[in-house]
Amino acid sequence: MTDLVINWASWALIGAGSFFVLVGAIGLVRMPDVYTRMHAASVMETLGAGLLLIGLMLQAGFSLITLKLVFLLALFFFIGPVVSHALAQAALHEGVEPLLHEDRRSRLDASAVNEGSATK
Amino acid sequence: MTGLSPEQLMLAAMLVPLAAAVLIPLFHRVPNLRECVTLLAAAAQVFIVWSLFAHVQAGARPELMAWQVVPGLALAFKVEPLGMLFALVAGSLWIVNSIYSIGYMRGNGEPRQTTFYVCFAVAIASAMGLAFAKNLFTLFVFYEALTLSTYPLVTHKATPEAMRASRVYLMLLLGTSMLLLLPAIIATGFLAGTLDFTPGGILSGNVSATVMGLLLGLFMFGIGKAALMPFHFWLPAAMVAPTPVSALLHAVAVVKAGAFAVLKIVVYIFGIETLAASGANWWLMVAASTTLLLASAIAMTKDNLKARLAYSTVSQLSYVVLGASLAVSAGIVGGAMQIAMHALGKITLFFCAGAIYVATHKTEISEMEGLGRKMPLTFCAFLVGALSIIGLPPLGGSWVKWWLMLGAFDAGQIAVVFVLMASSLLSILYLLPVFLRGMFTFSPRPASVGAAAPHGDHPVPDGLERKYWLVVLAPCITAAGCIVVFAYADRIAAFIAPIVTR
Amino acid sequence: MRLLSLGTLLFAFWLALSGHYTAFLIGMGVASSLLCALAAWRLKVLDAEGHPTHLLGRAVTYYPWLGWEIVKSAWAVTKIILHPRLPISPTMTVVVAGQRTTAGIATYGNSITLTPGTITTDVRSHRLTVHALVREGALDLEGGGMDARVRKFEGSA
Amino acid sequence: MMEILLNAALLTMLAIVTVAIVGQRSLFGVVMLFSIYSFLMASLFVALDAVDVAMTEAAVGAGISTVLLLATLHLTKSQEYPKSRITVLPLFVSAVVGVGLVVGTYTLPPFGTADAPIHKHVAPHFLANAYKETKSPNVVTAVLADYRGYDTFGEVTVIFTAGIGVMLLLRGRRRRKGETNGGNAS
Amino acid sequence: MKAIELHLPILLVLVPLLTAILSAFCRRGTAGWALAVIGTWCAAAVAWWLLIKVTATGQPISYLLGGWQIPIGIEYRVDGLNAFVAALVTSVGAVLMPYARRSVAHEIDEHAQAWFYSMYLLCLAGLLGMTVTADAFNVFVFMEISSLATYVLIAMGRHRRALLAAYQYLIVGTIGATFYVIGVGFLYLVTGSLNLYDIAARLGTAPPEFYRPILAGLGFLTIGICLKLALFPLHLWLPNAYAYAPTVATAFLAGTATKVAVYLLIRIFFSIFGVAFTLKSLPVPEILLIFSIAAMVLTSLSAAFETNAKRMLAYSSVAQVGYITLGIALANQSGLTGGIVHLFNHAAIKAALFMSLGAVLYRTGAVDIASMAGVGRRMPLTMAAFVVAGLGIIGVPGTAGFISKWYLAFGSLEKGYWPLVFVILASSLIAVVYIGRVVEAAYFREPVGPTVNAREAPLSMLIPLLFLTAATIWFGIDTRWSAEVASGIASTLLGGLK
Amino acid sequence: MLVAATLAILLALLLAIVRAIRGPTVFDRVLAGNSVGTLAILLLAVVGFLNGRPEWLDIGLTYGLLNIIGTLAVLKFFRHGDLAYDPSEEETRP
Amino acid sequence: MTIRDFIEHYNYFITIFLMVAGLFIVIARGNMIKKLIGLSLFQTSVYLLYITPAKIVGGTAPILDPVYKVYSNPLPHVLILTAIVVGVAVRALGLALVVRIHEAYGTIEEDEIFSKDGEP
Amino acid sequence: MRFDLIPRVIVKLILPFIPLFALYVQFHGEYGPGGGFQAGVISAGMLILYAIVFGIDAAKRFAPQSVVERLVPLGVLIYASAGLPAMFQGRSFLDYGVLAATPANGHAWGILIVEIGVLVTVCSTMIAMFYAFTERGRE
Ligand code: NA
Ligand code: NA
Repeated sequence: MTDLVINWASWALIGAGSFFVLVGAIGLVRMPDVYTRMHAASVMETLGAGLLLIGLMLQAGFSLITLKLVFLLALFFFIGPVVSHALAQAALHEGVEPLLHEDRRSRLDASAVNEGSATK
Repeated sequence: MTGLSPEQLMLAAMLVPLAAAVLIPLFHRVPNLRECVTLLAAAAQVFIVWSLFAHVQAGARPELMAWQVVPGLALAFKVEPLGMLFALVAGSLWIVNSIYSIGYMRGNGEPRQTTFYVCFAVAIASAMGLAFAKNLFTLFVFYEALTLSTYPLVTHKATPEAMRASRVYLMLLLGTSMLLLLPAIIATGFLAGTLDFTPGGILSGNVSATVMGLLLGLFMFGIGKAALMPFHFWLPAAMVAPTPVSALLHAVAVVKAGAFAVLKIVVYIFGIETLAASGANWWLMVAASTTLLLASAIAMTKDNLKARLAYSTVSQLSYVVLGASLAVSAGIVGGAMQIAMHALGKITLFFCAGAIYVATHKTEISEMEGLGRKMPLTFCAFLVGALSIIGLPPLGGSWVKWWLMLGAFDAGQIAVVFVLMASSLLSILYLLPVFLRGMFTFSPRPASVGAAAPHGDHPVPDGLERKYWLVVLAPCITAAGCIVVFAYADRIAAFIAPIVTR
Repeated sequence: MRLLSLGTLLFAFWLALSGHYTAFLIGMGVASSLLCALAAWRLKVLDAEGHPTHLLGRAVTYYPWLGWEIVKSAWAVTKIILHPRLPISPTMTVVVAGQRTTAGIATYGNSITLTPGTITTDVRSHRLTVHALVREGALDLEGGGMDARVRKFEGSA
Repeated sequence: MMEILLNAALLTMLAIVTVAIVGQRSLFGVVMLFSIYSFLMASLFVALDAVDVAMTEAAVGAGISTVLLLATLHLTKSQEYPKSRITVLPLFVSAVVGVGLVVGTYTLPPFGTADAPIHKHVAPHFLANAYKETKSPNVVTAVLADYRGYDTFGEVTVIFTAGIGVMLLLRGRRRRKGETNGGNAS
Repeated sequence: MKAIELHLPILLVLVPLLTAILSAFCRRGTAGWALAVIGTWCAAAVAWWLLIKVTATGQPISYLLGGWQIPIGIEYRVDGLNAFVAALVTSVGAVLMPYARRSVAHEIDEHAQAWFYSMYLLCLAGLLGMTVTADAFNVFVFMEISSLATYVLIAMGRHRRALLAAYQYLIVGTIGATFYVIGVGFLYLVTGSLNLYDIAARLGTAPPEFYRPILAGLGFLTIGICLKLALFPLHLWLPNAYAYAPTVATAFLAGTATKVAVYLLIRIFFSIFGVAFTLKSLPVPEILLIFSIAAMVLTSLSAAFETNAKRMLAYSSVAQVGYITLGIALANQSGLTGGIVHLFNHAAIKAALFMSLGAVLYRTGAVDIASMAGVGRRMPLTMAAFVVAGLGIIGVPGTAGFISKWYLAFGSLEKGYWPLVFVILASSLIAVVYIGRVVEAAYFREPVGPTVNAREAPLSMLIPLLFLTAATIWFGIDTRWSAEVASGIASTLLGGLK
Repeated sequence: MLVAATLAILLALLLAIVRAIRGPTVFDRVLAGNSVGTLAILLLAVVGFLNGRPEWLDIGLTYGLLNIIGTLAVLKFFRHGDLAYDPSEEETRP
Repeated sequence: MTIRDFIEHYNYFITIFLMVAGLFIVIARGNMIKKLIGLSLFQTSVYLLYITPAKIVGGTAPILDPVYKVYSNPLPHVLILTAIVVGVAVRALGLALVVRIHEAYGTIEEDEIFSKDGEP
Repeated sequence: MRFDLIPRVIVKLILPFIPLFALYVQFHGEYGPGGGFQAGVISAGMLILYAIVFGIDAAKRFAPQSVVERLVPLGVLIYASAGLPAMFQGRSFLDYGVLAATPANGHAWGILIVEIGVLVTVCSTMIAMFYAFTERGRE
């Protein structure tokens, strides 16, 4: 009975993960600029990958494989944002202007404008 | 005659000049000693070749198997009359030429004399190897060695003109030998299975008449040193070299090596009977006759004395080829005799030309009007040499014409007789004027002795022949030789004849 | 101390990876863990930043919360992506990080980036520049909810 | 069936990426696409049951190559390259090679069959005896380090050669005008 | 002694390899040089030992690496042909080594010298590995060792073009090696084996549907190797590579690298595919013949028009490779003997030529023909060596070059290709032009520039140079270790596969 | 379900490749490349289960680690134009 | 050619396409870095020529496990492992050369370099 | 506050795990995918990552260039050393059978030594190349 539940849950998680992976990839293509695409990609890397891996963990049961999946997940979890951050930072540094609906970077104080790193 | 065996003499004949070539550079800084080495070696050489001659005449046929390079390809030596004759000529004339060279080189203050003597000695050694070659491969090795060792001599002056001439010299000689002679040798080896010089030839029964003709063409034109037209121009081009070199080329070794190779190949590779039977010799006769007449005609147009002599050589060499092409024994004897006779005659002429150049720095015949009265000995020697070449008795050259005529009749080639006569006439026309101009003045202007020469030269001083006695002595010796050999011609003929009459 | 704890952690990692528990391999595991811990020490990464043992306890509560945040925002971004008109309103803003330590600031910045819809683009002193997919996301962050959570995780609140 | 499909899908993507690389003129774009190419290739190797190869390809393609290419891009300060003229010769040569390959491969056994000659000779010995003879269940490791250990020795030597070579080329002092700095070559 | 004899085949490769490794630890150029001398001379001793042993017994020596039986493991198999090539390669290196010290010290920065020697030794080890191995894939590995080392050696030249040449060679060489791998792949796919002799045996029984893969394999192997051996028109990488590489590298590579590639071609044509398959039912020999002739004539002409003496010799090398492949294409006793013996003769001759240019470079700093004016009088022995070796290239009788041409011409006649004789000799004649140009400049022009004060090359350079020059003459007269051995090899190659 | 996951990942891969090809900026390509890496790891994991050999997650971990190094190298490169740039140098500057 | 033939040899066709494309880049492009990448593509695709036939459908990786009976052929894997390493060695050396060429010539375009050196 | 704070903190966190993973790959090469080469690349990757985040000088302090450059040949030497003992016993080069009491054990040891040789050479070569390339730009 528990096996069955776990199995179903696992399939559900894998299915959901696949869905989010696909959504992220669609976003990657649909979004208008690099920054917004990053948000889409992060859907893929966080929720998509996370659910998929958790689903696989349930498949694997309590074994070393599960532990390896955990490591993989941890890797995504720690490194994913670092890469995204570095990417955004580098893009801004290179002068790739984001398409902005609103720029609130100067909201804390006026002097911060010059300090901001968005423009060269 | 000596305690040395024929084999040892033969080895000595090749090694003595080589040893001289090694020793000469050691005395680079002491010219007198250096020339001593040359002269000693040359004197030894004369002794050696005549000693060897004595053995050969007595019937000895010494052999030397030096080395088998690869199966079927050996450096081997054997003395037979034809080679002995060539060795005699080259070995004897070396000393004469050396004496003359010393006078010439010093008289002109030429640079690079050491190189000159070294190359000369190597050339003599190569000529000896060539003369004693037992097979085509050995012949070819020394043929090329001769080309290469004389190349530096031709470039001696190192002027742009000399460079150009030496390029022609090298490319033509190497070119013909590698593109025509070597394929012929390879084909011969392939077809006959051997390269040894064999009495009666090695091709008989192995090849068709067509191939025989083709091979003959490859051989005859491939031996560029025989200067068969159109591969003759290296010879006039090489005239830029100093006169001793010209003498070496025309008389002592180079062209004689070509003529010798022609005879040797016809006699020992083709075999005169085989050649005559195949009929392949016919076109060679035509080619030789053409060269003969055409070169004589060109010689007449040359004002430069050495150029004229050069074309004369081209023409005279064709006598040898013509003799060979007759493919009868008298022709061969005549050709062989021509090697010796022409050598003596032509070396005389060149020595004279060089003497004139050393004494007066004149090269053009038109400049020499009246010079004969300043240098009577020189011009007399010139006359003797010229008459020998023309073929008048009592000079050595006359026998050549005799034997060739005989050969032409034997072969039934009456046309050749007329060619020979025409050529004699032509040679009179281009050689005698030189003497005449020297002795007599034909210029419309009163060009008295001591007056300005036509080209504004300084007046020719007196006592030239005393001052440059070395360069005058040499032609006198050789001119005397021309007369002496007339008496010995029958012995030469007797010596050669056995190779073609078995 | 950190060396030892890192060594132990690494050895645990080894055991988890290995799956072949022969004496040789376990020995190698011990040696390797020690070697790596020493290397880490020589690389000078064994400090509070690089090996934050003290945060371990509070991580148990923080990360599940963050996970739920990720799910919520991911769903929000998904809806936007799949929406035919792609209703985005990209906004850039600056938020103040109230954490004391660099590890805390890094955790905050990372958490912002981890939640789909917002990315930390720059860290200057205690100010984080953030790019948000929609304006609401930026405003949420400006509200400081997550900042407080991270401060609590760090132990400064 | 899934195996074949996966294989075909990855191959197709590889082809797409390759076409993109041919056309790409931004060198960074090329480098990124090349890195993607390596990842796809590595995944394909996994799909083809060549796990060691996959791991190596990933390590090389995604790791070393990218870093070295980037370093080179930086040192040569090049980002874009000019449009090349289209010449017939390269197309012709490539086409000839392609035809040769098609000729060569077309009569080979189809994909995935077990009765190809390579599965009948030599390889069965490895699979049957590797564990017995070398105590290594990973037959690839056994063959690599033992049966064909000499090849691997050569391979290490290749790396060594390349390493010394790169150092010889780059460690020396730069020969440039006005250079006073002797460089840090010892 | 017995213990060493057992390991001769592997020692041949291992000795240079280990000395290369040790040399990489060194920082001093002298230490590197000492190791290079040890490595090369030991390898040469081993190679000659092997050659003598193999020719004495007539049996190939097999060495099973790792003790694994074939075709499971990798085998070294030394027979007359590859022992001959190994002896040739190591001998060139051995003669070059005393010369190398001054030359390398002159051309390579002090800090790089030990690594340079390491590269040289790796190149040597790679070439030897390619030579003695009987494993198709192992050939590739060692091919790459030698190639990578070669690229670096070339790039060490002082002129910036050396870098470009090295890059171009890297591209071409890698394409060649990859083609080779493709070819090996095809053979592997149809036989399941990598051992050359096992492949040869299994090719005989391959089913007919594998005919086309085998054909493709042959094609890719041939093109790949021909890229490496710089067969016209795949030679474009070579002239610059040889012209701008450091002298020692050029002399070594010119003497050895293309030779080993030629060896490989012979091995593949004759030992794997067999005369029956390659040379009778396919127009391979005819195609090879055409390209060989083109190489002999066209690249000789290129050499004749070249102004840089090193480049000139490089073009000449391409032409000479044409002679060797011509011998392969003739595929009869005399022709193959000629090809193999030219492999040997050209190695000695060309190494001597490049070494004499290197000595000139050492003293005057330039080897443009124009700048070599008068050098013959300043460096008489060096240039005398050049002239003699030049005569060898021309193929003047009495030099080693003549022997090769003699056999090749004979082979052509045996095959009935008599016009080929003229082509062979015409190409020699072009050699007269290019050698003559250097000779003219060196002897008959007045010295200019640095030549005016140049002295004769140092003894350490001169002695190896004169030694090789003497070898040029020696092997033109005594052919027991060249033509005789080559002839035996040729009959083995032809005889075993009738 | 694993098959479905595989298909989804393959499709996602295709889309990521499209982005990598279309660019337009370098950063789009970097992003796409990073996504391809992530997807490849997921694919490995899923295929491992599909083929019954999930031990190969080691390969995935390797991919992950190297992907990071590669991507960070690219970004470092863009941020500082130099892989060897040392941040501490920045600090010591006035 | 039937569709079945095509599918059965699909691996080969794509492999050949990749090789040809790589070779084309090497020959046709003048940028030295691009050339090297083309060379790498060419080499990498050759790996497939070996790895593809090693696969047996229904088999698994050649890591022995009592559960499985059919394994893919390990020998090509080993060969290609070596080839990959060789490939990366060549690439590294090539790139080092490109760096030096850039220092010497100021460009890495072959056309420009040839025009600077005044010869093809 | 230093630059690049987020990468620095996170890289510090995961850095020690990378070489451990590499060593895991190294020593489990007989059981799973990977071996000396992959381990070498991964551990070199660690140092490159470190250099990227913390600067090349810090990396060189940890792994001095001269040491790294000497490790390159050392690895090859280690490899060869696994093959030499057999030669002294009259067996072929690289016959590992002599390394232990039973041939199979000997082969296992041989593989281990050989893989270590590969690791050393690969890792040091990659780092040396990285150093060489990066220092070229900084002169
Ligand atoms: Na985010
Ligand atoms: Na492994």
